[in-house]
Amino acid sequence: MITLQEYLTVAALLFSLGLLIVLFRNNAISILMGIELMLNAANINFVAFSQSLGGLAGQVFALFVIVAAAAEAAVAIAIIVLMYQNLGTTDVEKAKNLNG
Amino acid sequence: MESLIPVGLTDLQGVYPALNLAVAGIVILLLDAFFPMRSKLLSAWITLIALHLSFTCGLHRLTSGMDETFFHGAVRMDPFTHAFTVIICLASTLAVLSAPKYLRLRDCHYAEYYALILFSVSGMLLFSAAEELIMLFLALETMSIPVYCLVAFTRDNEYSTEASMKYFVMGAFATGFMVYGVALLYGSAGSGYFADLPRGAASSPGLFYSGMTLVLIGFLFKIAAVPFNMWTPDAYEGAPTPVTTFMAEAVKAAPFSGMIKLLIVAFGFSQAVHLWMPAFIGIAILTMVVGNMVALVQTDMKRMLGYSSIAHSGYILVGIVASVKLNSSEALASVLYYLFIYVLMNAGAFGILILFSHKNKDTNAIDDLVGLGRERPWAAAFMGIYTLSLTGIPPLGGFFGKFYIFSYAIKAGLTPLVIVAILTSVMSAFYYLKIIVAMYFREPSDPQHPAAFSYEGYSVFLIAMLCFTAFGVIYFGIFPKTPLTLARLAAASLIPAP
Amino acid sequence: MILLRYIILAPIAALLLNLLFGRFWSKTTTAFLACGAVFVSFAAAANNCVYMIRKLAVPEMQTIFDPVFSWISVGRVQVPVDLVFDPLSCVMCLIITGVGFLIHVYSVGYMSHDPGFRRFFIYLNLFIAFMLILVLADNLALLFVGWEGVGLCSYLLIGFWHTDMKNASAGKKAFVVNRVGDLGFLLGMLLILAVFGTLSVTDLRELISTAASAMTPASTAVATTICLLLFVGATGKSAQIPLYVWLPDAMAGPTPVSALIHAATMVTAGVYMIARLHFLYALSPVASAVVAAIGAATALFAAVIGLAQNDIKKVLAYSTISQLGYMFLAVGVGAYTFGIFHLTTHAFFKALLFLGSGSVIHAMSGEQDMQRMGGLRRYMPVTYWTFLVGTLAIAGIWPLSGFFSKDEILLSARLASTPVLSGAALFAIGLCAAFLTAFYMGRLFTLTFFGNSRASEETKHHIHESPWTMGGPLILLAVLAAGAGFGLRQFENFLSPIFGHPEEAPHEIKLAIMAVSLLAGITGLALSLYVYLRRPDIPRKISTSASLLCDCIANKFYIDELYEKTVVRLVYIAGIVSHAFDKHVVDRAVNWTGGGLRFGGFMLSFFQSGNVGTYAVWFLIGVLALLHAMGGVHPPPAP
Amino acid sequence: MIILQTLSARLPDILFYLFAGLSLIGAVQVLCRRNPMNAAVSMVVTVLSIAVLYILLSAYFIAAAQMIVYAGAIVVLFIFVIMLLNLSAKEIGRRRYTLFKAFAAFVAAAVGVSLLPGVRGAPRAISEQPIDPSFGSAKTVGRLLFGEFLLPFELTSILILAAMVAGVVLAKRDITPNRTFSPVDAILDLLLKSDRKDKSP
Repeated sequence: MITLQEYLTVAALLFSLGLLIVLFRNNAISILMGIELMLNAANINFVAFSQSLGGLAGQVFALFVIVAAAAEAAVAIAIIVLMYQNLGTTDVEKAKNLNG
Repeated sequence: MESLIPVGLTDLQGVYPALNLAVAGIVILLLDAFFPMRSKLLSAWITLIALHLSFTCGLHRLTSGMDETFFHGAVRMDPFTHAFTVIICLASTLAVLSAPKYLRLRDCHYAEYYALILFSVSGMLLFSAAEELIMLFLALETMSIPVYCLVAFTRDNEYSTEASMKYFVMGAFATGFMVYGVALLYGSAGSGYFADLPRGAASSPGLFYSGMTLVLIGFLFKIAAVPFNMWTPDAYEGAPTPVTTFMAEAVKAAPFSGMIKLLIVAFGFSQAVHLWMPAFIGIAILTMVVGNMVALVQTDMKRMLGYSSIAHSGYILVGIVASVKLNSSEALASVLYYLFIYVLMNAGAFGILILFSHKNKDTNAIDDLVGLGRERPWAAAFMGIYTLSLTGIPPLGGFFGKFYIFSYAIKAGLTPLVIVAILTSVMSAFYYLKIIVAMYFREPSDPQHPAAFSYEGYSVFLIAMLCFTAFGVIYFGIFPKTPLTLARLAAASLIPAP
Repeated sequence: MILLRYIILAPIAALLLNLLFGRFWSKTTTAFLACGAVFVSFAAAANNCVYMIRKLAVPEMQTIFDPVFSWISVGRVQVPVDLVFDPLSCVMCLIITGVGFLIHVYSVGYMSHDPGFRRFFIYLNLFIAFMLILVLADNLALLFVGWEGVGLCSYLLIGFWHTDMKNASAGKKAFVVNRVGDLGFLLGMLLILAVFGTLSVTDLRELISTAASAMTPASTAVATTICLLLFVGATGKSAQIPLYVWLPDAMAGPTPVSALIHAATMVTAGVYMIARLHFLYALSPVASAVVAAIGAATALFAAVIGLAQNDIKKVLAYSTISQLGYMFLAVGVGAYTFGIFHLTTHAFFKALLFLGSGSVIHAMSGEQDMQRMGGLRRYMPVTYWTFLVGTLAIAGIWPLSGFFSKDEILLSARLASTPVLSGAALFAIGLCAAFLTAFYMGRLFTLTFFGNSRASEETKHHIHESPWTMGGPLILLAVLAAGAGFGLRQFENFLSPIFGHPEEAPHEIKLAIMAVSLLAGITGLALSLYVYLRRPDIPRKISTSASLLCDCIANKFYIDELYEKTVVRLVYIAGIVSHAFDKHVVDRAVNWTGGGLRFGGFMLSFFQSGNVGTYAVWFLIGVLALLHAMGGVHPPPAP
Repeated sequence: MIILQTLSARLPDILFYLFAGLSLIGAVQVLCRRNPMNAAVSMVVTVLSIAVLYILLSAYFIAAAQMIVYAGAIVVLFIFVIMLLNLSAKEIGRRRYTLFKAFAAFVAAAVGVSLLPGVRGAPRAISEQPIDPSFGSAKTVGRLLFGEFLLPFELTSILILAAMVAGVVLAKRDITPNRTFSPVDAILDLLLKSDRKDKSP
């Protein structure tokens, strides 16, 4: 029997995988993917709660998160392109001129 | 047949300050698309007028004590929100005033700058009005996304690109946590409305407290509390100075509104307070100590002000903790007053940096200011006022801001916290005075060729901004009554008198 | 009625204008603005005074209250900036702005060739503003702001020609001595706050008038402590024993400053403060008696020193100290009205004397030594005649104003009985001081204006009457100094809402004292005229036969040296010790702390590696810590 | 037959485990694949599996949106940029395993574990059948969007507009227009239209 807990566990695992991707990948695009996964994990939570509570608000929330994720991705892609133009790389570890 | 869109004109009027700004932003974009003018001053003026309208609307609503909800309770326009409307619009106005000449010097004076600022500010205003989690989240995104772009606005500057990248990565990372927290809170309470959240603690405390923590982390990131502060100095240093001004004030002040509201309305019941308050006290201490300590070794003023802004977040956190502990609107009012003064003095300090920025180079290093007192006594005097106020020297505004916050914190029995705050304040005097020493007492390393201070960043807008901030820091320090009265009015709507 | 804040705002506005735009306009405009602003204040104060006199019959209209704003309010501690205009502050206001205006006009002439012209007027206006804050303040905290403010202006103006090392150190001396006094004042204020919970004079008066019936010995002791602490502040500001030493040195400043600050207004702040808090002093007979005794002692002591000074301004400075002693004597024996009346008349004649001396110094090309003057009567008729009025007034010759005020003080002293000194003793001291005053003033006058000129030819060549900007104020002040005495009864009536009517003395005693004090004045003057005109050998003889005494007097009883030897030496030793401590312990500690902090900052800044991946890790550590701290991992049970 | 019956009865469970597993495998692939293109394709797998999970939760509209927006737009955008910038595996760089990375992994795992107790506290079961057949349909969600959540919905328009402007400003090489508009010229044109026309050759 699949309960809410299974869904939440999957979400938590996905979220942790997202975290790991952000931490381990140096590539800005991959980091972005990690962040998208984190948002997706949150969305699974929203939809699962929506179903279990019997209210649709959670689904609407999920929809808004998808929209926000899309907006973030658009800006992120622009920043990555700019970074490639200015710094010649998309490796975030190579961009550390600002420090201290 | 039920009406599909059961909202009326009153709802739109209710969110007028934000709506007005968004419309102005669209107008700017359209104007620029169809009538592209060489000078972008028209856009600047439209921005200023729109901000002014929202400002006056907020002020008027604040004095008239309007307190209503709109859009099915998604937003609540209460005096607390109005106060933040006023502070945010003021801060943004100051940032916009400082922008045109600097952007022209950097060859990136585009109308989009103003549109983005306006979108961001409209997000902030809705953010401070939000009564519901998803509204809060979307407003936060609307506020942040334009800023990611603004940081990289000088597009061929690698520092600014790097700053933007770091700010974005960390910002999106924090957003991920916050959304996850929102999901958990929604799951525990079954609703996104702040007022409904406490019942989540009863039904499923596990979800609730995890959610509370993650949502608060989102806020702590935005206000740059340690250890979520790492992006601040880098982003502040790399961003174009007017954008730094915007970030250090508006983008800094706005998150406090949502955080305070959430802390009091949703997490204000005693069980939750017992959990988050010690954590906040710890964070406040860390923030003050780390912010001030690292600022000591900085040589770049923008970076130093970045760390100092971290430290100031710590002081404000002290005020928030004190006001929740005392459950006193007066204490909360002192937080609002502090934010107001902070906006003024910080904007001024950045304004001076903009005033002396050159065509291809900023004047950011403290060493660049050597001899300013002799060469440009007025600018040096203004800078002196801002720095002294940031240090907290009476009778300037910064002193009273700290004084009020600390005295309420003592009243709340947070004496150890206040001791740390005062000690770190003293520490801060070292690096603020470094600026004054550089301006007045240090001899240029090469006496034959003292630094030439040309007002390349001069513009009427900027001068107006500097005069206003300097005047404000002095005037509202000596006569704190008006802002304090308004702040009390605002705070009383969140913490009703017992 | 004009709102009180405008009385203060006028000079502030003028000084701001001069400060900001002064370089763009001429000296004339600067002077016009500065003088005009003080005149505006004067007119406003006078207008309010007239308004108040009209309403005097209605008790609650006797004060004008102007709550400007609430400055600090944290919980119970409220420091509102409230201004209050009652007969007492009215008198003070009129003196400050009236005499201040005349001195401003005088300074236009006196300072006309000074490169620091604009700066001078900015300081003067600032001084007037602070002085007005001091007298108009309803709150002791605000009064203290004015108190410190006038002090600040005083140091700035003493050291006005700060290229001169001596002047700068005179400013420093005034600063240091006043710190001692201010410490007392501050302690007194804090004690008041602790005991009464308020610093508002109005509230204090109400509190005390309701509580006066329930005085216990303990509360009397508290009142005495408060009063004595405040009096320490007053001795500092008003140059009384033992803190008088700074005033003679303060004469290093420009003469109009000496007239305005060190004769007419600032130095009377102590007297004003005691009069303002008279209800408090009324609770403590001991404190009042101490005030009277110190006042009387200072009056005599300073007069004696004044006998042997040769610097014209130094004589006047000691005379000021002595006259201030009279005022303290008066307020000490409870004759507040007469104390304030003497303050008023003294403001007139002493300002007149100082300005006259300034006129003389101006004419003598900066010469201040009386032994190089003489015979100026012929060259400077206006100065001569006005100076004569001033001298007669201070000597207490009927019908000039000094006679009335001094006579009333002596009378009150005679009738008083205090726990420290009997009324008769106080009276005797006062009378002696009066005689000496007449004598040294006669000496000063004779040496300056009569006889033959002892100046060098070159100086003599330059002697000229002063311009009208200097002469005009002299004449006006002379008229005031001459005629003010006749306003005594009206003055009494005017101040009666605050101090009540003084009781009538028996007629015969009154007459007797009048006669005695007049006699003292006349004999003093006559003796000095005789000695210094006809028998100039007598002083020389005395100084040879009683050289020890004369040296003593001429060297101000070696008080400065005594202080030098004891206090200053002690402070010096303490300074050496603390310097060593500072250098070896504190400095090192500070350096280490500073270094430690910087090192800490340096280390912490390593965390800011610039690598966004590391930032994320620190972020996660924060998340982890908060999840544990805020109950995400171990949630508390549902309520 | 029995097996089939059991299977059909347990179908939602099986589907859940299948697609939950797929989504996690996809995520692990994103983490481990060095070639960004492979990572992006794995991302598509994850995103689509999540969409199926949504369908299992009877969130049909969200599932559709997830497919269209994520698989259809966002990931395509990623792939587009990867190709545009021509990011090769070399460009992505070697992975450096340092002590700090191990520490980071530990912290991330700890955070993930710390999030689990909350899950255990969630008591409610997923309802087997939706109460209302229209639950999660475009119509019901749309009603909410235009009713209770109208303001957030409108706010997303500003959000997307801002993101669009931001993207254009940052990524477009030259955003200054070739011809600029001058109000003075425009007014002159209006006033002197005939003259100018006459003068023009």
